Amino acid sequence: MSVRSMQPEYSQPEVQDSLNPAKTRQILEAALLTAQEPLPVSELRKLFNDELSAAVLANLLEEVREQWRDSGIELVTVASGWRFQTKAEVQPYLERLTPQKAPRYSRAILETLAIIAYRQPVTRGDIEEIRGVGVSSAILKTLLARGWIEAVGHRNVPGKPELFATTTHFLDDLNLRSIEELPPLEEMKSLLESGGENEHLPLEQPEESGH
Amino acid sequence: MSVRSMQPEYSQPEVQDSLNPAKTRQILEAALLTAQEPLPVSELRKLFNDELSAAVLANLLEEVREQWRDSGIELVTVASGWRFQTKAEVQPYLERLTPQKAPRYSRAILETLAIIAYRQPVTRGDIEEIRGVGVSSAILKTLLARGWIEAVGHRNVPGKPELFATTTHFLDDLNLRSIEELPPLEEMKSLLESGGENEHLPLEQPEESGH
Amino acid sequence: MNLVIEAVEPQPVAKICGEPLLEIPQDLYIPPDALEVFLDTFQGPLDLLLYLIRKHNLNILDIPMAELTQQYMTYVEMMRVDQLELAAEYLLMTALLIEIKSRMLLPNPKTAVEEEHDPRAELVRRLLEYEQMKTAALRLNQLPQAERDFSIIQVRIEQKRTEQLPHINMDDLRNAWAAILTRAKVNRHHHIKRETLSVRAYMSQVLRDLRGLEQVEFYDLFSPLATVAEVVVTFLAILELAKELLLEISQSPDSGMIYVRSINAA
Repeated sequence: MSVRSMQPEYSQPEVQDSLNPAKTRQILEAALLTAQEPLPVSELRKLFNDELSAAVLANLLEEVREQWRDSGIELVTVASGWRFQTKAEVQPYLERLTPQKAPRYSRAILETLAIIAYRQPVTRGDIEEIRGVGVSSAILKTLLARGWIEAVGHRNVPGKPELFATTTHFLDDLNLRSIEELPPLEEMKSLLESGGENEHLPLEQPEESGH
Repeated sequence: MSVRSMQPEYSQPEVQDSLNPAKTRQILEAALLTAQEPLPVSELRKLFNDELSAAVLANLLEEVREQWRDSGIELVTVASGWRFQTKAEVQPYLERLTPQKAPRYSRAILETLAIIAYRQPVTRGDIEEIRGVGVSSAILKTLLARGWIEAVGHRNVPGKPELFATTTHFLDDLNLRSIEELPPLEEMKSLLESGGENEHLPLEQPEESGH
Repeated sequence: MNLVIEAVEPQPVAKICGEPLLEIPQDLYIPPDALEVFLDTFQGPLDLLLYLIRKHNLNILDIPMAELTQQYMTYVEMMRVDQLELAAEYLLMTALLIEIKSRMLLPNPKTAVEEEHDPRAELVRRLLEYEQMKTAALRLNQLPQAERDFSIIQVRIEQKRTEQLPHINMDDLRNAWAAILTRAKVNRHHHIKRETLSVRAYMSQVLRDLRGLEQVEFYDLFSPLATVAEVVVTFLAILELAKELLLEISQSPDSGMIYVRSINAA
């Protein structure tokens, strides 16, 4: 073991400068795929020691762009240069790799939705009556925007308030075939009256005659 | 309270899940090209909601690897999964874009790294014992900062010295899938009967014994 | 005590500032001005000793101890300024070598125990282990290395995340409804009517059917494919809607046809 044998390092391939177009494209591609920032043509020319003109590079870049056309990644020009980026169509798949914590609806929204589901069709006044508190427009807007409720008519009382009902989309999103698949109200009432939280009690509980 | 079995949570409607093989490859490719870390097959399966088996994915990955064979980049497997990287042949060109070169490590650092890699887990004292010299904090800091080694515990002796081991990141950075892929340790020639066994040296050496 | 030009092997021992160093410290003596070179070239006393043994076929036994000690002391003295630790290590090595030498010179009692305890054994073991690691370090450095020999690809993910909407399940609705009921029970004045859910659902459906229409003939509200149960529920829903003033039912005095009209269409 001589001292000098420690010196050589991993031997790097020599840079040979007679490049064919295919090889040139490969280098361009590799540079753009590894760059942290968009690369302007002036920067890309450095790859070839400024031996290729901007016009030649522009042509090659177009070729690269063309080659990537059918992939989930595309070559684009932005203000500061060229860069690769993902296409919108693969986005939903990539997001599966970094799941977010699922957001939750507030109690007010869930109660409003429950009332519309069980008591439909109902007006905002009906909901307020049952919940015992006001229902903000924001809550109804959220549920309307989600496509879970819709206005199906108006009640013939002063002000002609809108009547809300749940939609088929709501059923789809909850994997229900029909609204009857929601837990029946009677059972819940009996559970409540039999002392509330005891969920193991059998169904043949005292009548809900009080209601 | 289970009246009927709870339905599974609703799945994202944006993604349409009938994928042809070409589209599947595109998604795989996009995920691998954009990932910050190598992706194991278990992670890649999430792209398709675990609907594709590991075997199917392995085949697709091989196809992707094959498709890229003639380019400046390659799909490889390392310790923590699959990743795209540039081929060594384009690296000299890419270096023209980056003024600061990747670190070249000193012998002291490399020897320390080798001892940690081959003898892990080891304490700083173990390393010093083998190298016959002190190991500076700077050496360990360099390797820790690169993410190549980590403290994995303490030896239960006075002073409770830290035990160092190499990381998965170290394997990844060296294109290795496991520590067993490190070059095997070489058997060293005997030192004691060096006169008789050292066939590489000319015979007219024994003079030195005259000292 | 001199540096000797190696005529047999003209290859440089090491390169210092690009200049090849052809001279090697054959007898372990390092002149003061070569100290830096020496420190750069060898990782420590083990490395130096290993070099001497491998390079010169030096037998550990034959190292001239007296001379060696004197020379070692000289540069230990020099190193003391800023390489105190390293100096100590070379000093330790000298001591070890002298110990080995002196033990080898002692008359050998020829006992079994002594035979197993060749004084050189431990040093040889350490030298071999160090040499093995030194070689391993070299091989390690020859492996392709991220950033140095290849670059890792990471393409930008362009789009912002699509906003994720809350998911709910039946349990959420059940709990919400239970919470409402609990409150209603506390505030007795809220009476919640008991009705089958299907009637409520059909009420919504009838309203949907009427949406945008002037009026609909009563029978058209019943699907020809409806089951008996569905017909009954639909009928109940229409009656309930009329009761809640959500629609009007009228009969033409002439034809006897019954028409259903949504109130809001009026």
